[in-house]
Amino acid sequence: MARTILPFGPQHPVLPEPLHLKLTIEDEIVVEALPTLGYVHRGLEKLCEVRDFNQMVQIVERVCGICSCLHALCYCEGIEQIMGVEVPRRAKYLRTIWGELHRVHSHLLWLGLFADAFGFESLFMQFWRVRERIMDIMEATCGNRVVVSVNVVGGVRRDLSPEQCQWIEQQLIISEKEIRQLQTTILNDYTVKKRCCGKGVLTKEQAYQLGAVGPMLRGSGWAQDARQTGYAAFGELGFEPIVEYDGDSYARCAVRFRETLQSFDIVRLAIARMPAGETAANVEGANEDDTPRIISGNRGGIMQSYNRDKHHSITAAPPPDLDIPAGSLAAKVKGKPDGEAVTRVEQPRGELMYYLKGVGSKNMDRVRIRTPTFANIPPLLAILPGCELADVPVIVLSIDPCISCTER
Amino acid sequence: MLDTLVFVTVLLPFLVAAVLLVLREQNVRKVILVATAGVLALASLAMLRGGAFIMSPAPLYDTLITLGDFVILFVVLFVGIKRKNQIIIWLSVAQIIGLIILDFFMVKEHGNIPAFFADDLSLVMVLIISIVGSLIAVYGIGYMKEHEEHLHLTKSKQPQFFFFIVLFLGAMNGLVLANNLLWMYFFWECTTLCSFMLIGHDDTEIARKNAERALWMNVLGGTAFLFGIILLQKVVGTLSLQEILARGPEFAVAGGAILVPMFLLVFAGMTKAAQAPFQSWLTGAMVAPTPVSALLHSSTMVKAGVYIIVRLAPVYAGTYFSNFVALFGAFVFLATACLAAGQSNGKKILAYSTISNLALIIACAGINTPAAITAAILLILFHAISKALMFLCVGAIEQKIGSRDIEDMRGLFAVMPRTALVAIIGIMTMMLPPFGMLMAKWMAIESAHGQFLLMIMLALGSGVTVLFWCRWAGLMLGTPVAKAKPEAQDITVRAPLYILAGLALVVSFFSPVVYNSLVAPVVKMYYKAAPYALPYGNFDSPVGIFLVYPLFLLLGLGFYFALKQARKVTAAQCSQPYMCGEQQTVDGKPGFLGPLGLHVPVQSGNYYLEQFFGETMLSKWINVIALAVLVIMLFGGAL
Amino acid sequence: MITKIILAILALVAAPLLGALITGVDRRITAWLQSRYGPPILQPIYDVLKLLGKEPMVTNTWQALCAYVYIVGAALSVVLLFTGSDLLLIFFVLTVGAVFLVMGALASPSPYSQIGGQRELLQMLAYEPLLILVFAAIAMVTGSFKVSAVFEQTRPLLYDLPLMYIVLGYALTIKLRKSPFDISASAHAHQELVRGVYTEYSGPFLAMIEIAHWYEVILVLGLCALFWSTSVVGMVVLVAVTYLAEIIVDNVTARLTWRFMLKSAVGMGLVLTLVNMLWLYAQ
Amino acid sequence: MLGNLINQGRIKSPWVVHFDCGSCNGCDIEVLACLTPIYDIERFGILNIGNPKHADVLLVTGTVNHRNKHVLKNIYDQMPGPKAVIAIGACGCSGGVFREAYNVVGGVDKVIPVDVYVPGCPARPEAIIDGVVAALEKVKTLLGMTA
Amino acid sequence: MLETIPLSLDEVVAVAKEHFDGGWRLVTMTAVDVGEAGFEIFYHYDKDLVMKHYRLSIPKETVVPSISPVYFAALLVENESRDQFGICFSDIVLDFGGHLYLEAEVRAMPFCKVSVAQKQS
Amino acid sequence: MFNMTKNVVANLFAKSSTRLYPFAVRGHFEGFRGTLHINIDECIFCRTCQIKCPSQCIAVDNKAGTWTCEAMSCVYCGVCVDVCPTSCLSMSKEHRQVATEKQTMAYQGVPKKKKKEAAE
Repeated sequence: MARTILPFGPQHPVLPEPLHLKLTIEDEIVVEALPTLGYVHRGLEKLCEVRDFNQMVQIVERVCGICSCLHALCYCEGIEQIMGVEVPRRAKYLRTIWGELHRVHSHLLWLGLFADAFGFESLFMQFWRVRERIMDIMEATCGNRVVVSVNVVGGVRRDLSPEQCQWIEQQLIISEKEIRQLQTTILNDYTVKKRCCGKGVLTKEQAYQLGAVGPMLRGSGWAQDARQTGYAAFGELGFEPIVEYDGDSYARCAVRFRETLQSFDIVRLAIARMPAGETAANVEGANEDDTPRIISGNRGGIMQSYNRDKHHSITAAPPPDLDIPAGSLAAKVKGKPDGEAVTRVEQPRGELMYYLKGVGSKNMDRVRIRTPTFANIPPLLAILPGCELADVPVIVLSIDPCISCTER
Repeated sequence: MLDTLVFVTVLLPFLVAAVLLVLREQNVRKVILVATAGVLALASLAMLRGGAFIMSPAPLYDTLITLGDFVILFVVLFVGIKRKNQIIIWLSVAQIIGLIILDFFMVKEHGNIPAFFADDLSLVMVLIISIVGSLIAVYGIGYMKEHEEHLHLTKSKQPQFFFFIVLFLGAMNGLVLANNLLWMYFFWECTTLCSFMLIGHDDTEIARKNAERALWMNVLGGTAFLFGIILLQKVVGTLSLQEILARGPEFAVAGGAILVPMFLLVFAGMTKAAQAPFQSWLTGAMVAPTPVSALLHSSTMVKAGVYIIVRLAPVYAGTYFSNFVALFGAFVFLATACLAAGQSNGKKILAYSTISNLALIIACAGINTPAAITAAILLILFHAISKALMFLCVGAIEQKIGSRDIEDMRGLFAVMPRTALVAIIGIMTMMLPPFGMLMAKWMAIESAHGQFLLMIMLALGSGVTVLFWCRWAGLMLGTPVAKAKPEAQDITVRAPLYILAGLALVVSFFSPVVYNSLVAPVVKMYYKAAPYALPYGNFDSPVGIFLVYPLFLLLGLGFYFALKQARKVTAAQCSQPYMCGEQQTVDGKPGFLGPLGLHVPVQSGNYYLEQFFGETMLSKWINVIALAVLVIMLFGGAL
Repeated sequence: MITKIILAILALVAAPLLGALITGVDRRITAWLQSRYGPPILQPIYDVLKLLGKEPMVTNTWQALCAYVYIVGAALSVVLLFTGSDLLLIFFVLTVGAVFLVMGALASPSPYSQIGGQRELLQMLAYEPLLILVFAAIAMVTGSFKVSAVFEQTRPLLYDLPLMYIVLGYALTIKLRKSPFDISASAHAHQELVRGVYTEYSGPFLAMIEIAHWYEVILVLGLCALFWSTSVVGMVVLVAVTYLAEIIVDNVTARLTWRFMLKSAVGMGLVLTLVNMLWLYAQ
Repeated sequence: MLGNLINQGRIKSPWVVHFDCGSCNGCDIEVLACLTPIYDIERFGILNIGNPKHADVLLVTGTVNHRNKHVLKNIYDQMPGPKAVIAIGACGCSGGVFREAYNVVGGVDKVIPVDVYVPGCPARPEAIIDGVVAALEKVKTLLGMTA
Repeated sequence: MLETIPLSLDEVVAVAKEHFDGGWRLVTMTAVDVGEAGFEIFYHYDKDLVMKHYRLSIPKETVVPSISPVYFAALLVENESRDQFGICFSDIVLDFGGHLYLEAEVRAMPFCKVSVAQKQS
Repeated sequence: MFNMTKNVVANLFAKSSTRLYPFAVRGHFEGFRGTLHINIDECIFCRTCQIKCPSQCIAVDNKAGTWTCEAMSCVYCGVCVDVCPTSCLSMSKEHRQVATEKQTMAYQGVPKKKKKEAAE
């Protein structure tokens, strides 16, 4: 039987990102798939050795431009855990809101790209049109469309005014209506189902054994979502993961579609329950008091000695409340991180894990990022063989690959 | 004069063959072969000039023929016993008994029937056999030399090989010129025997096995032929083909009894033309050296099968039986085209495509209108030229690259540009307008118009045909090298290639002339109507029009212009192929930088659509359906 | 004869321009359907002009040859259509172009172009029988394969062959590579094959292919027009409606796989043809 | 005359190919967003063609690293002239925030000549449109066309 | 503070097998350079959102048995550690040989502290 | 299919959603982090922005009184604006214009003597 060897990527219009797959196909049936990574590898974990731990927030945001907010969130939670910082409640809710908005925009983006992967261009256009509303919300509330830079160690940098909250809710209502119009198409259209159902089936056992995470795992019937661990405000909001049971591309699509709608509800709930906090103006007031919101380790010699005294008790007890100035969105962070922490948050693509290690200097000793796509690549390699070439984009996209996450 | 010509075309090859069998000197053999080829070609042309004729040789020959019949049958029986093949034994015994009955009890007045008779159909066949066949025989000289070098034979088997090849040419000429069906039967069995011996020529395990299969299937056909003529003798009372044809219309009206012998003869033709369910012998025969495949198994011997079917078409015209022949042909056309699409072995593709085209000819015979018969005759002619060309190309390629798999012919243009070009010309003449094959196919499809079932199968079949030809032609071009060095080749190999390629183009160009002088008379003779008018040399009928010369002119001009443009491209404008940005050429082999930093040379494969065109799966169904159609045909005929 | 020559020249010159405009309108309407503003109507012409000005780049010289033969085949088939020639002949001449397009694609070692070529062959395998069947059905009604015979009809073919018109539409979707059958090459390149059969053609050679595509659009629409041969208004309306439907279908379907295409094209085509023929016999 | 028409075509029909050269996806997604209804760069005749052999403009996002630098060069080499390169985002322009990382070579201009720099992190779709327009202006001056 | 369970070199595969059979998911592995003392490799397992962390301390240039035959998913992270720290794993299912991410021109083992010192100097 | 048909036909008759940038520019949102500006007269050359900048694209020379920023490396995080003690840094709402050459923002100011220690 004649075989064709196809270099799939790194420059390929279906993959917005450089990933190279050496596909061996027979009559368009994939018999072997071998990946090459490293086209996006920058080595940014290493940058923790030359940037201080506050600057690393901006660096880890740029691990991935789609879910930047959640990277920063995960990192900050880790540092806060090491340093024993209690984040203001309102900041937790704000983190939740922005995190979920990121999930919405990421899922809409994915739904569009997925539609494009099976050649449904107009559906791609429609999803991305809706997505622009979410991008507008980001831009209006965070100051940037994609990399929002709102998280800092100890809290958040921006606040939402009541008017903004109202406006967000309006936008969400419109968006939700528009998305629901597309629901029948993406979930029930004959041609779409023809292209998704039964493609790239990952069984329940496989999903667990191969370490799948996120919608990949939930699409195979496991109700596991890192949001259940209650990071940010999820502990107070209550959360039920969305599960589908077929394990194919369609199931993963359905999970993401339903999660999008679920995230709308979470955002609404979070806005409704958000504890009253002070406006951003007050925070700036804090600035005038010469108590900068971010206290980095990069201060004078006194600070350092102070920190050296304190670092034993970092994880011992909940920190005293007085670290949080009333009405502030960010806790004062004093000292330098010393200790280890593992934190997890649920990115749009799945569970994101950070391992952080500080040794009491302004630079972190080790930042280890395990991104969801990194975990989802082994399952991808397992489900690719046996599919048709035309289904390769569908299956590759069904894990929602984020190569820049994977390689960092 | 006529005597001489018939002698030259029929008997001379037998004599030359005998000489070749004992001759062991290479160069003398070469001279004799080339001379024989020349004489044959000239004789056939002279015969064409002479036109239709009837001839009875001395009665002595009748006796010789009868003797020859028995000799062949006993040889077959001997083979059957030696190989312990029950089928062959029983079939040859049946034939011996049948022949005894026929020869000694039924046919009393030997010699009353003219032995030879020729009309334009026969003459077209003689032309094909004598010109195309001779070219192949010449090609055989260079081919066999290299072939035996490959096999490292201690003792050359060429005398035996050329004995059968040249013998076959005579037998084939005799077959198409025969009027007495007993004579035809003798030549028929002759070709069977030649085919058997030549398939088994290399004497490998598989060759012996396939030769045996070919033998039993053809002996089955021979048996059908014999009993066909026995019945014919019984029903009609004569074995003169000419008389049967002349009285054709009255049989057609009468129907009934005549159709059973007709069925048997047509059945014999189908086995010879390797129609389903007997296609396996022809694909098996591809183990033989390529000149054999070209000569016996594509351009001439298998044509004997369709010749008899087309020949008898006027007899069964307008019957229920004829419709079934058409249906059968169309079905096999589609089915074997699909089988061809599923192959990567070049010779197997050619084999299946041969069967497919023969089936199309049979379908035309079954449609049985003047236009259809025109199509059939033109198909026989053009197919013989183009297919012989293709076979010879594959043979030459195989000797150079050591494979007959079309996957290995990727980028052949870089290795052997001349042969590759000739092969591409061959493929183009097989499938594109304005060349003869396609024109004939156009006639076939238009003549089928109104019979929708036929139409559907022809439509699907021609789609599949384009699929497998086109990808073959395309992949030979796939080379990054801008200019390639021409390959060295023996003149006896190259000349036939060039002459055949030239013939394919020129004869296509003169297709209106061919039609006017060769086809129209015979069609008019039997069907009392000419299907096409030829305004400005274009084929015109109420049903459709085929613009031969405008197409030649415009497409030719376009091609010339394209060629001129292509010549402008310089080597500097050549870039590496698109490989998603990872392209990398190592040692002149394009490829890409793959995982682990390794260079991966390009590798592409055609689609063989195992799912749709898988040989084992499909063959089973095809055989069942074909057999069913045959059975219905028989009972339809019996009714 | 003179009229035929004039028609031929008209076909040669006007057809690609009209085809370009139709392609431009197609892109504009597609944009509207997707709630976009869309490119100028003349965009296809700009594209081709630009491509003509690009540096020629090939992987081997065969591609240049094949691109030009492709356009010759396409142009010639339009000329034949306009001069009222034989339908099957038009089809076969069209095949010449298509075959050379594929050969050019196969002439490059790039796997994308190779697979594109293979897929294009499969597309041909799907639409060719359908077209022949449509032509056969037309011949059933008119008694001849000649285009001129269609124009001698007193009532539109659509009355007799409504289902065959659907079959024709099916075949044309495949021929024009519109979604859901943009399998061998996609107009917008977000496809697993990049540009499939076009991948290795570039610059002026791609321009030739684009122009050939314009000819094909006209040919295709001309074939549709045959179904309402009795009045010019009828033709225009039929063609416009058909093309609009084609664009909408293009926008509301996902790309399907070639396996599905083969099965459905042959299956659908045969069933519709048989039903239509039975109906014709019943009449 | 034909030359003028062709130049007209060059201005009206810049087909782009996008190569993600180690970007964080932010800019990539913004490039894709340009295609969508809100921005619709097809208004300018721009098609995201995906194949360097058909493209006139190369949009590069992201930092160049040691593995993808030859890919970038390969893609650039495969574009038939005349062609332009637009570096998008801080990373594409200079290496951005990752300049000091061990596997980063730097901006796109370390490997291929860049015609237009589009700053931003990530660059807004509007900025990308500006970038293409600027590239076209540059082409216009090169062709000696008056605006 | 991160609660970790110490692990010795010869237990690595057995522990992995035990967790695999027990329905645990391998979250990832983390390698950390602890200077003179060598490397620490963490094995993070997860079951129903409960995590277990195993800490394997090894001197430099120890060959660690790969758990990729048990957990296929470990292949990427083991190759990554090979790239970044030069930790050799025996019997990786698919061994990229230190070139998962890195080209030859990048200095080997960028994450090791020694190499940092070299780079800065 | 039919659902999508409804959708696309509705689009056909509705106004297109395209913003005709650059012919029609939509207003910017409040608080968008666009181009970085410095009021060099207010700058005390304390180097806080240089130290805090995650991208390290700002270079301040307190002796010569220069403030330079590699505009092409700026990641628009706004940290420098937040930390600037004199609020001389600001971000306008327009995105930075594209350029055909790499740009560096370089400002010459008068170094303020008394704040010099603070910067260190």
